[in-house]
Amino acid sequence: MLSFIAQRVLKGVIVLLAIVVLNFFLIRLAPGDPAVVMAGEAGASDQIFVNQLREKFGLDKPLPEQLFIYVKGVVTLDLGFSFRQQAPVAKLIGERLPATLLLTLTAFAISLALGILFGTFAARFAGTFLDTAITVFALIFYAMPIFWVALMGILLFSVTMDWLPSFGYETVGANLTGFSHAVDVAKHLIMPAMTLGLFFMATYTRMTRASMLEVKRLDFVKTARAKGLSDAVIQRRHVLRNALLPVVTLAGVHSGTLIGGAVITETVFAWPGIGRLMYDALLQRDYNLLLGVFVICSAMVLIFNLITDLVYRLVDPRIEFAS
Amino acid sequence: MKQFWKSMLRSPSGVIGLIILVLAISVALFGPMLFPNSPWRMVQRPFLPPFTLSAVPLGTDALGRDVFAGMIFGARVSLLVGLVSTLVALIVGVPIGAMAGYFGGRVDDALMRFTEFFQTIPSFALAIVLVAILQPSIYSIVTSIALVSWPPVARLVRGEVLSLRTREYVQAAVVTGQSNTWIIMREILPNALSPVIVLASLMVATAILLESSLSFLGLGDPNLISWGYMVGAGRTVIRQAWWITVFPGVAILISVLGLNLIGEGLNDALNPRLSREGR
Amino acid sequence: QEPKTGGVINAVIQPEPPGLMLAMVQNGPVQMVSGNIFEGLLRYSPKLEPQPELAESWSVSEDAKTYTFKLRKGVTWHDGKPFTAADVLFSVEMLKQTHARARNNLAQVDKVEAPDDYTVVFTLKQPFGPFLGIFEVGSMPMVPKHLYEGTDWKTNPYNNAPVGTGPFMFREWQKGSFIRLVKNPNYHEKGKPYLDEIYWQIIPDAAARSVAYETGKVDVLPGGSVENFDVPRLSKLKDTCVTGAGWEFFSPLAWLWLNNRQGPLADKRVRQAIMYAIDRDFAKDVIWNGLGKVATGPSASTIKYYTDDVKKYPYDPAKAKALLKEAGYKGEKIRLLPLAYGETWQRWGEAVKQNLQDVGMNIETIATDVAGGNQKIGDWDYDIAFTYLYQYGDPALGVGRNYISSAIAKGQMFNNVEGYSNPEIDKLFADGAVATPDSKRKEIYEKAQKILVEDVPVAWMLELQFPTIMRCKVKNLITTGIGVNDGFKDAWLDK
Amino acid sequence: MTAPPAVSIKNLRIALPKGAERPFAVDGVSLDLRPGRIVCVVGESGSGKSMCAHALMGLLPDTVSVASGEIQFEGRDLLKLDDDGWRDLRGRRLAMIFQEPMTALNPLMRIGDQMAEMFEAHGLLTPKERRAKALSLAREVGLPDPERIVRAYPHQLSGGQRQRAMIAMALALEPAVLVADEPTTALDVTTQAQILKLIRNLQRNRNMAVMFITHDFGVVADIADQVVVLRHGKVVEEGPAATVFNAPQHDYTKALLAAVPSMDPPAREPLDDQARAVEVIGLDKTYVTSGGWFREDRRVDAARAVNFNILRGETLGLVGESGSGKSSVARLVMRLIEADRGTVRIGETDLTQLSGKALRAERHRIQMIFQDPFASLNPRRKISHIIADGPIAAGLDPKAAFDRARDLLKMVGLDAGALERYPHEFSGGQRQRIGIARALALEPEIIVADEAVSALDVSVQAQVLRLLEDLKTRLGLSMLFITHDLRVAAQICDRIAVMQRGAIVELKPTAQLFAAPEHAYTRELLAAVPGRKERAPAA
Ligand SMILES: Nc1ncnc2c1ncn2[C@@H]1O[C@H](COP(=O)(O)OP(=O)(O)OP(=O)(O)O)[C@@H](O)[C@H]1O
Ligand SMILES: Nc1ncnc2c1ncn2[C@@H]1O[C@H](COP(=O)(O)OP(=O)(O)OP(=O)(O)O)[C@@H](O)[C@H]1O
Ligand SMILES: [Mg+2]
Ligand SMILES: [Mg+2]
Ligand code: NI
Repeated sequence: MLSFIAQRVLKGVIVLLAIVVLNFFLIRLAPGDPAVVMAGEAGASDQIFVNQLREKFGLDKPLPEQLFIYVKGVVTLDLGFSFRQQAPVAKLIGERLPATLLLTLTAFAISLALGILFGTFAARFAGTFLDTAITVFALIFYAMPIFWVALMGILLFSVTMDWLPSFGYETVGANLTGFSHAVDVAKHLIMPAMTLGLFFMATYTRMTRASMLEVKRLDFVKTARAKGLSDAVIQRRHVLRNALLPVVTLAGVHSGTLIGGAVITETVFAWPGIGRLMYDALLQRDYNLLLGVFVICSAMVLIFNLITDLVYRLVDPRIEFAS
Repeated sequence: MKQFWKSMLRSPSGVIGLIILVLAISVALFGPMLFPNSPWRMVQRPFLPPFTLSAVPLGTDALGRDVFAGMIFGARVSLLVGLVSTLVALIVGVPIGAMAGYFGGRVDDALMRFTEFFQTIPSFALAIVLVAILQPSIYSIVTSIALVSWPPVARLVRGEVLSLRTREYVQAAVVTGQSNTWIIMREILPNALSPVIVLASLMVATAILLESSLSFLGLGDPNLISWGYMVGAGRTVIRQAWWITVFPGVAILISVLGLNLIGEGLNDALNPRLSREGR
Repeated sequence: QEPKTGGVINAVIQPEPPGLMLAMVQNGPVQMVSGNIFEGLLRYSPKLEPQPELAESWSVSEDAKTYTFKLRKGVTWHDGKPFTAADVLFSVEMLKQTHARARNNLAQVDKVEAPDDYTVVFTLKQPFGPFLGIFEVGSMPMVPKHLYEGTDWKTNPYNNAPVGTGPFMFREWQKGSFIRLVKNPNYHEKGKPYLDEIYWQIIPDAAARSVAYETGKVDVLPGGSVENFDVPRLSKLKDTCVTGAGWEFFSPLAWLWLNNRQGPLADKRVRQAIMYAIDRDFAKDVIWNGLGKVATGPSASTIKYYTDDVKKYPYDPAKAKALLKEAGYKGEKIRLLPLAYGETWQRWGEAVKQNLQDVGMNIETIATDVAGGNQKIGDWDYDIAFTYLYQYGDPALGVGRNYISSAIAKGQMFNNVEGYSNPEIDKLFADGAVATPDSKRKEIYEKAQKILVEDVPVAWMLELQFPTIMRCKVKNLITTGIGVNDGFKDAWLDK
Repeated sequence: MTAPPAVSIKNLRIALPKGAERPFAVDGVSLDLRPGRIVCVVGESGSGKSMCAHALMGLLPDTVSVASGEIQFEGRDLLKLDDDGWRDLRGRRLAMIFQEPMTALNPLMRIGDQMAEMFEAHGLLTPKERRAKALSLAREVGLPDPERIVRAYPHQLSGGQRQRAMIAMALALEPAVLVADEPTTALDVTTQAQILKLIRNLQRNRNMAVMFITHDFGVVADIADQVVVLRHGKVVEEGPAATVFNAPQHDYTKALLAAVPSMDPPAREPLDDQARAVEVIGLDKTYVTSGGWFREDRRVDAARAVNFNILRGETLGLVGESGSGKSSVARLVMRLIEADRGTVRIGETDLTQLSGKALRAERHRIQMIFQDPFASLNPRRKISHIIADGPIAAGLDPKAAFDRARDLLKMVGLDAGALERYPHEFSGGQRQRIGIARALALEPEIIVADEAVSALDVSVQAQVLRLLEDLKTRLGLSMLFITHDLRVAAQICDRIAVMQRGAIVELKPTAQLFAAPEHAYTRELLAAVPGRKERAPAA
């Protein structure tokens, strides 16, 4: 078990390093650099200014040396310094990570919970009108661009009904603490998490449905019926448990898509997460920050994957850990 | 083949999906011939509501451009992006998956690490960066979408090939002296294709959405009108001119829905086991 | 009406500033927030007349080469240390190294001296007409010497918690969410500021910003924070006041860079054709919702020595076509680079493209983000490119830099990137900056405007106006020609 | 008769959905199950055996429905029961064992828990008592180390152990009726013999009525009190076992019995003077399943110093239990997998030394017939291609190849129309003939047949065996014939090699092996062949 984790972590680190190197070069292919951006924003750009900035950002060094410096930093868990924001990248990401984790985990939970629920129903009533209705319902959210759903949500729930706040992470200046703060954050969280979660719900609904139908055909379900077990028990204990395994693993693999989807959600809802940070960093060519976000996002995906894998392995006795 | 169409036509979702797709494609193909108005031309006063003038049935946008013309030309770009990027993703993913599954061992290991690598980077984020770097254009958009969407194909194909490789008819081909290429092309891939086709139909849908999301972030091709562009452009004025976003939004919704329904139908048609046996 | 004290204002800031140390970073949002924390020696009325801020009074010598400022007494930094002439000297030295615009503005300064703690004397190499126009907070913010002297400015911890003399003090910055400023109780103007706190809310999406205003979450939308298409709707909301004031000092002027160096655009007739081909009234009425003004030439009408007695370019596609034909334009591809500042600019890019296509030009839009666009412009890798620039009140500060041939320098983007070179213009601007008296300057600059408009080195589009939208209960928000960037020290809430 | 029937099926008709091969899966079947007696239902694949069993348990698939008839049990007609009624009876009064021990258990639940579910389903006992009961049941069905096994997961058990666990479950609530649908088909002969004995004993002890479904007449002979023969959903013969075996009335029964291969090997000409077609020297093969970086590798010795040769025109049988390495040897000989050590020589060519193109060029000399007639033909290729692909790849002109395909089809007893059809349009037996035609298309010297008839019904099996025998003599082929069925081996092989755990433990001419087995393992195998005690009907 431990060695399994160690092995995965090691592999993960290698993947991360590869990502660092690839992205390092990728990002630098883009026209423009942070000095150009900042000079532009300052409304002044003489050569001294731009050169000053370049030197400050370490961009005057040859590319391989920059890469070496960066990778050396990453290996020692130092993600570098964002010169634009005048702060260490790790700190900037650290400030935003909780918000993103909250958003993505909630969305992940919503999409899985609803997806499994709907998928189970659809499978139970496969071929009936209910099945079609559920599938279409789930698909509608899937078929609408996330930003569009978000926009509609804001119009409906913030503007028209005034139930939910339309932006941010908490009520600014309210200085709430304890429970009322949690409620406040939850209110801000509902719409972004729903928007993101409902989009992914369709995938899980479909997967759960297919998986349930697949498992239902298996012999051991017949055995369970031959025992005289009630339908509910069969569904829950024999069908659902077996059907969920592939769904959960796939969900882990999909986490990358989920985290990517957060970029848009965070933009529309002004959610102070790292998706936004990434997009801003990209536009501003804040190389270190952008790379840092990529590393962290990828690490998050790897961790999601590892967790779902661990769950899978804990639940499925067929896969054994070496001791 | 006949049987395939039969079962496809038996599933209601498949039929609805097919109708939608055929409609969308014919709009994309023939629409611009019937309505040769450039969607960029400012033809009327801005923010003209729909259904008021028959010349611009769906109203005009913020610059007084014909929303209807935009819808028709947009179909072309949206579908093209969806289809082409899926095609490219298949061209990349299928061979990688097939080789990994067929040759196994080190080849498999190397190719799968490579695939994993692409799956680990959050896909939309990668797409954004790629488009930004290559500078937005229809080519860079298609490339980026394809680049982030091939890994699932490779994985799926690999899985299928892995199981097909041990099939007796494949071994029969080996012992009758067929070459590896021949075996992959003739014996394995045709039998691995049904789930790939299902996946591909969904990928087209996802690609259309991805393109619209990129457009939303201002990373669309500025020389081509697409539904995603229209929604993105209209969203800032949604409060005063709902029609600019709603019509193309509905178009995306319906096409994506249609493609998903086709996927569903294909699934039923290509996996007769599931549909016929009941419980 | 008597100002009332107390209250909190929520304003929108977009995009999130990269820092708040005005001496180190100067982009729009930084100025907007830091204008409350830092102060300059002067501020400027809507008519751009200098007004006291940290300097109580000032005088100019006979030969127009010596400027003496008397500083206000009893001013303290937020940490309690007194503000003195030493701080001014230090600021000048620091800004020369960190603030590109200040460096240019101070180029004419021979020396700066402080005869006593409350007097500063600037001696110029030669007379410089616009000299009194460079002391606003964004152009020359005062920096606390005691916190910066002898430190590494780049990594000084006070960059993240700036200390100024302004009416508000920095309190808190939740990255991605908000910046919080609180009242400076020891502010040197007694009774001010009136507000207790200011929250600058960071909301990245324009649509979300207007929703935030509508739902009452923010009270002030500074110019440019919502898309223009939304302005009329928001203006009609209950208790909403709109003002276009506060941009006089900057006078943003939008134009198209035309690459004079190569291809069809090297021909003056083609450039003139472009002026005729573009429907600028349409752009003003439809894209900018009637805000702003069609530009007549290189100077905005709010700038000194402006004249409209120049060649006029009304919308005239037929004439444009004729000129193109005359110039022998044969459909060569022309690349158009729009500005990646949001929907308004994108729409404008599309409209211009359409206008130019209508007269037979073969236009291809090049998509790129801000960074890519700046790089392309700086590298002269474009044919037509959108831009808008501030003019800073005087043609010597904000106008000449775009047309004189000595300002042609590859890799930079706010100088003469179009590559226009005309010795006559060079001379006129050189003379104009140092000429005295005013009437002489006026004559020189009017002449320059005439020549430029005839030559069309760039295609001037609109004098922009970015309306500030706020609740009517917010009073006295904009009192100077620097607008919101000048801080909220006069603002109060009518509860 | 003796006791009154526990279950009485009367005139049962089960309708198949539209488009099925026949309208009724079961068409007017009547039969009685009596306490303490075993009724064997026999018949070929698709004859409706499973349908009867499932109808009795109320477990028919959704797509089929009972058209008419009744099933009387304890004074009730089961077909009129509602869901709750069924649930109450299932497990408690009626129990069932399924064919596939590998898949009939939930892979995520411990064996003991799955047993305990039996009580839980009917609200009996406390959880603690249930566990205790599960343990004693495990002991009763002879599971080794029951304490450990009740805590194990299905994948940790062998097939026989799983089937025992299934039986324990079925017996938990002492049902009146036990339905066993081919419970031993997936097991080795030796394991099968044990399970049959177990069922027989338990049934005697508890006086259960048993419906035992099988297609294997050997098993019937071992276990049945009463026999029911089904064909196309109809009962064609019914009676006490002895009567049916010794004096079958219906032609179909007679044919079925006749098709059962005898255990007496026919006399065969010695072939000593022939040249060697295949020579296998010292083959070793160990499968190493990589355990990843930190896990130990799993190693299985599938072939250990395997030596044998096959003379021209000879058939060498390779027999042994599941997992003994038979298929591995076949694949090694075919060069489908690489040997760790050893040589395979075909004539004078050393196959193990070749690779790539050279190997491909030699492949035509040794061809293979596969076990599964459904999996061995590419569903997406026409028969003409399936047969002609090999010759075309070997360089034959396509037209000639197709002509040869036509001839071959004729040779294996199919008409030329088959060429243009797809595999799914053929029955299992026909497909196996196509597979044979494919193997012959390359005019090989040697044929390797890995369980080539195991998946076929007895009657079809007999036909295919005859065909192979016939082709072999006509074309002068050598054959490596792999089977787990000693009866089949007896009929077709000149010599037989017995494999156990990767090694050949005994290799002798067939008659000798059957008459005087030397190795203990061989003797065990021979003893376990079902139906040995009964006099095999005359062939
Ligand atoms: N779920 C089903 N839907 C439709 N037809 C079915 C289904 N299951 C079985 N059949 C058909 O019903 C008939 C009887 O099938 P059944 O399973 O009872 O045969 P069997 O005698 O048990 O055969 P085997 O020995 O292969 O198990 C066959 O023709 C079969 O094709
Ligand atoms: N590809 C493989 N990788 C690892 N182990 C394998 C592989 N193929 C077979 N084995 C193992 O090798 C042993 C011999 O397998 P093989 O298939 O040769 O047996 P067999 O005698 O043909 O059995 P059966 O009668 O079930 O077909 C078994 O324990 C099996 O689990
Ligand atoms: Mg059966
Ligand atoms: Mg085998
Ligand atoms: Ni077909």
